[in-house]
Amino acid sequence: MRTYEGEFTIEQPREKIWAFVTDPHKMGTCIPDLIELNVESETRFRSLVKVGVGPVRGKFDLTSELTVTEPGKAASLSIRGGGMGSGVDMKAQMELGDVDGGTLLKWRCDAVISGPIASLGGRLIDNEARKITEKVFANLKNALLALPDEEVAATDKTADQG
Amino acid sequence: MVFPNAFKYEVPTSVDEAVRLMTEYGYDSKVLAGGQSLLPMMKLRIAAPAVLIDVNGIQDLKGWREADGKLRIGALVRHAELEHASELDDKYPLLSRTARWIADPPIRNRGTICGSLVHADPGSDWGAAMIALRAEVEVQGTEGNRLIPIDEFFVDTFATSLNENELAVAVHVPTPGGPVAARYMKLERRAGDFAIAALAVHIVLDSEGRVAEGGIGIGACGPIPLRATKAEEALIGQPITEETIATVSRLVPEDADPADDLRGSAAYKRDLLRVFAARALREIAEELHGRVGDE
Amino acid sequence: MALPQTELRPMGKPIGRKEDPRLIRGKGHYVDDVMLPNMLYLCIVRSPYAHARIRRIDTSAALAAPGVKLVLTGEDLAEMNLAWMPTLAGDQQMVMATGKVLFQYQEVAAVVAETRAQAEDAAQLIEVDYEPLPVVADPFQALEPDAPILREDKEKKSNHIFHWEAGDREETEALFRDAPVVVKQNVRFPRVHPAPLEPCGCVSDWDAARNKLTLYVTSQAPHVHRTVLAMVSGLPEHQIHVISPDVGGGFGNKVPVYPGYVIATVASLKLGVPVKWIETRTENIASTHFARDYHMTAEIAAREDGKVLALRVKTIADHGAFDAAADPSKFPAGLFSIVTGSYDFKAAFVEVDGVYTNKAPGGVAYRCSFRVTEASYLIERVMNILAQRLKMDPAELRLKNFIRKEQFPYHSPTGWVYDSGDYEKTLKLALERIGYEELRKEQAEKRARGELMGIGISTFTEVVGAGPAHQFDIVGIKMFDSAQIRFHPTGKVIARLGVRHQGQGHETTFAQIIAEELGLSADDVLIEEGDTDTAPYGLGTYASRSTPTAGGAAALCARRIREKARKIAAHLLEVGEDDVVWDGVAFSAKGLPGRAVSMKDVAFAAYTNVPEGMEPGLEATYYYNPPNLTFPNGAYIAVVDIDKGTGAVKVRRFLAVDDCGNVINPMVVEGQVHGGVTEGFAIAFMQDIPYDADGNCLAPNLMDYLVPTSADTPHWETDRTVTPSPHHPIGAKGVGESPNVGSPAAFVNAVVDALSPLGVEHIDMPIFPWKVWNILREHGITE
Amino acid sequence: MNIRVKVNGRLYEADVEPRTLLAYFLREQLNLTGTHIGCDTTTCGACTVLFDGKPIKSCTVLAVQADGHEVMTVEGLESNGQLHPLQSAFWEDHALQCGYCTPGMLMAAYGLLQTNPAPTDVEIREALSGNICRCTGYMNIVKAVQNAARKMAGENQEAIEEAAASGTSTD
Repeated sequence: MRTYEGEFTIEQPREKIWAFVTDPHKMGTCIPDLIELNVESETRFRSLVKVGVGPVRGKFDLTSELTVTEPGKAASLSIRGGGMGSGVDMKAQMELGDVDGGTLLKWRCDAVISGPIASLGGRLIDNEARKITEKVFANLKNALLALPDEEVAATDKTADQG
Repeated sequence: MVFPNAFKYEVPTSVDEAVRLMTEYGYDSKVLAGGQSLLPMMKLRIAAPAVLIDVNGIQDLKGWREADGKLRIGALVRHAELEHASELDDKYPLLSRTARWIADPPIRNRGTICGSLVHADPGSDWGAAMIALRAEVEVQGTEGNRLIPIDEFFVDTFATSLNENELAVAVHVPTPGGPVAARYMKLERRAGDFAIAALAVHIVLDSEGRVAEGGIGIGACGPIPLRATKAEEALIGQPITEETIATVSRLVPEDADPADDLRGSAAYKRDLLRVFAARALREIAEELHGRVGDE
Repeated sequence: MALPQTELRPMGKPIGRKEDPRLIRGKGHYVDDVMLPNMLYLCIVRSPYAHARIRRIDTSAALAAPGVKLVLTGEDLAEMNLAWMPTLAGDQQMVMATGKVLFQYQEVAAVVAETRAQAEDAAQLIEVDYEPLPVVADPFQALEPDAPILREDKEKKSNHIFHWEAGDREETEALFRDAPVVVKQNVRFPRVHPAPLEPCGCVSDWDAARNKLTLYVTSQAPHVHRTVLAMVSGLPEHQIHVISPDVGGGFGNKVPVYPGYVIATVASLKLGVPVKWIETRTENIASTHFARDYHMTAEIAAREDGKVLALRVKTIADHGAFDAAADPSKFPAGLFSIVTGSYDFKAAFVEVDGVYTNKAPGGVAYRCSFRVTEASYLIERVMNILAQRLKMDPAELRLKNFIRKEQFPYHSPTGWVYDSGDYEKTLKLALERIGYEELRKEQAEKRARGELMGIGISTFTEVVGAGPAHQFDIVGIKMFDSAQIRFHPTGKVIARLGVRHQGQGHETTFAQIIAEELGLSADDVLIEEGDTDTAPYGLGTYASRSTPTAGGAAALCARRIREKARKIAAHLLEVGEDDVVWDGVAFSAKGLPGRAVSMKDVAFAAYTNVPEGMEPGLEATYYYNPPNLTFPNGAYIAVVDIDKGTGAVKVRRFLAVDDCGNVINPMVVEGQVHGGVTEGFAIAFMQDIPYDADGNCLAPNLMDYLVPTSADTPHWETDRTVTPSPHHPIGAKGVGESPNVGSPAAFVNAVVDALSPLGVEHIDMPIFPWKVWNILREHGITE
Repeated sequence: MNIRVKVNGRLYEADVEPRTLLAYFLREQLNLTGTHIGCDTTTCGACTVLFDGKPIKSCTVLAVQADGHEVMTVEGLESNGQLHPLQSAFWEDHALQCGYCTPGMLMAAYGLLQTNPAPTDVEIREALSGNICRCTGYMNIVKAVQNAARKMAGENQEAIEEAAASGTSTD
């Protein structure tokens, strides 16, 4: 098992971030090199992903399941699937916290890669798995940063109304 | 798996045609030169390009020539050709010294220098050597040719700064302007294996016996082949004395970025680089001066 | 053509091999060379997970793919009651997974298609939905009370497979209590793989019209394979014809029956055409059987003068997902109890516990008689540690403790009866030939200069040639072996044996034995093995057993023929049977010089002119049940230099002095020693199959499972002593495995010897440069 | 795709799928099964053949790439029913056991002796380092290559002497 982790702060309210990360339509698009996204339910999405490290090229078919651990605060995303005769199992945990001027998102991902890719790519798989995971959260961060303020307002409003 | 996936096979006879095909097929295609890295990956089906563009029939990519202060090595020059090109040993000793360490003789008869560079395996022997030589990779795309300095060529593991439709057509190695010596140092787990760590050292002396050009390339100790920048700075302009050797060899590992793996710990690999640097410089000094300088 | 072997009395001569002319022309006939009309190809889908439940397998896309004729899963086999098969160790093993997978690369589904490429294409289209389960990759973790239970098919609620012990616990404990010196060491013998150059494979050909299954298979034991196949498939044994054609090396890897053979056979039975399955190298290393993986702890109790008293050994044996060890039924830990080696211990007590883990099943005896390598390595390692503690020369310690020549037959404290040996003579020859004293002087000088040089000795004793049938059986079949010899009328011979060589040169050496016994030349004798329809039943070639068992059978079978020949000779010579003298090449009449008939004359007469009342023809079959095992031994010495900068070890010299009893063909014996020492060298310095905590096999191919090349391999020196086996018909003992058994300890002892001034007593194999560097670094030694 | 390839001096025309590896083409389409396959990572060298005179691993070249080229396999070593000196040396010196690596080993050694007729032991070991043997420990292989080199030098010498005797130029 490989563990990767990181954190970043977004100048947005926690509720809004929470709404984003628990929305399969939105979270799904943060997966890098996405070919196809199929949202199967409010907590479940299936994605076809292009995997490419130089000549190593193939597709991974991944099913992701979102679980809320603590509403508004902590959720986990389990990603399972595979391709090229190999298996991928990841459990990403996200925790939101209020900080000055925004929200701190801490993430930690335990990844298990099984099969020929793990066996053959001993020299590089760790680097790649880390990069892909980091890219998911970099994409998430960028997507959150790019959230339009109107929507913030709208979301806030919706929240207020509720 | 022992059979590659089915693919479309294209055999261009000119660079232009190859570039056109690469443009047409884009991401789905891979260029096949020596094939000694690509085909094994295809056999295991961890690489599965839809189109193979076999450039082996392009005459322009064969052979080497010296011109304009450079040795231009065509993209189809095989490792074994440089290994046995004794006529190049005087001016470009690092070429045969590196070539003989690559994989094994049958693979060297087929694999190419440029193919190896473009494959961009961090353990690539040529990567470290070309860094030491301050080579440039000549690439051709639809917009024409450009030269990519080797330091800008490697981007990441298996990734180069080539555009998707650019073909590496040659590698250029500067012709040295003085007495030259070089060493390629490598430790393997088994003959023909990728390096545990490798170091390429290329030295050109000035008229006073000081290092005019000093290139040190590090292999298998990072996501890409690396340059020992600090060590080079400490080397250039100096005579090769015990003191220089001590300083330079101590600095070499500072630019390395190795990882712990089955081949050994990062600390071990760093120390190997230090040992290699000292051994290489000592041998070079003995070759150029008959002994290590005592200044 | 070159190298005709026409000389008579060929025993002991270095004659050229009879199998070579076809092999050097590329005209060998290996399993993958079998090309039959309408043949289809099988590709196996394997699990990427080491432990996972299978929720669903979708084969629809694969079935629709071009060229696909059949797709099989574990469920399909379960319907036929073939999802599981027995292992040679009495366990059962999944042919294809049902319910869950237990190791990475386990067989999950199979595709049969018109071409190999199509089968591989379709295999990629099979979708398996796995639910990963917690992985147990470490045998100690497997024994923890809270460890997940891997084998749900077993009644037992733990991952423990067996406990086995030998020797006398109480006497051993008593000796340890009072011993002035005790040394103890944990030693791991890494997980290695025989990796013969030809991977395993088969062509299974069911002919419905003839009601016969022909299985061409990479088999070291074709008769056993046929019996197991009959038991598994329910096909009557006489309708199964197993042919083991040329075999490209085995080293134990080709003893077991693998799932691929069964799947190919099921496919052929279903489709009515031949089906070929050839495993890839990755499949070979990652799924067919590994060897060793023993975690051992040894203690020696000794007197201060170095005389050993008792040995105590505890071992955890990692068998992977299924106990598929190729061990005789009564010996779950093989012949590991040979661990007292060449030394006269008063008492010993040995325990072994087998454990299941989520790793590939095994383990086979890799160029070894059932765990003898682990035992030899262990004792040779700890004897060296004892010498080091007592500051004694390791040669001197050995000489002090050897079983003496006059003690044979020697009853070992763990129950073996050693047949013969002269350990002192063998070691002394080795010491003299290597120049031991000079080397020690050189080492002292080098140490003074800070250089690292080491000398390692291993004086091992093996136990091979299983076996006496009352003690040894495999799946109930007694371990004897057989030969059948038939004279043709013109005096030429065909001999068929129940063993199956894989490079050992039986076509030559058994021809030499038979020719020697019958007064012929080796060229007069054709040896045929590997065909169950023609050869007499035998247990196969492994465990260095061919010469001790089939070699004995060949000699005794020839003697049986000679007895009949004597009667015919008497008839031809017109003398009484008692007046016939056999001089090794001809029969002559006693006291009548010049009156002689050759075996050729006798053979002709057997078909044309037999005495009245005698059955015509000249042939015999002999099933040889050896009275005891044989005990080859040797003294090996390695000399190494260590590069302080890199930690790399260079083997400067290596001498192997072997005593394998009488030698049939010294050239072949020397070749066996060269090859075996090279494998020992690889094990000492390069080989391991590591798994990560997720159960990923990290060395599943020849890029990471390191096999030495010509450029890595040192120069080997050989010599020998000859102490014939007193009970073997030709006094031979077998040699194929000695160099692999005896050499790892010599290499490791040499490296440890080089580092001993630093207080180093042990380094686990494989000794990669980084391990040595770590030690040097710890002690502040650097270049 | 149609290819024309000369194998052991004989021209073959064949239709091959582009993904067919040369080793499989030789074995399964031309029935030249002397070329063996022992791994899937271009490591073992059992499939070594000469490609335009140089040893290569035929499991890592596409059959279509042989179009217009010359290939020599172990089956091409013998000429006029006479074993090549390398073959007879391997036999004499017990340089093979199971025989599986032997064809590749012979071709790699052949390639070496073409360019280096009198190699040292170290040069032989280096030249054969892409060919794995699991049986012999290489000792007798090195010995056999030396033996063959001597035989071939002797043959050349004989040829020179014969030519000299018959008055023709050997230039």
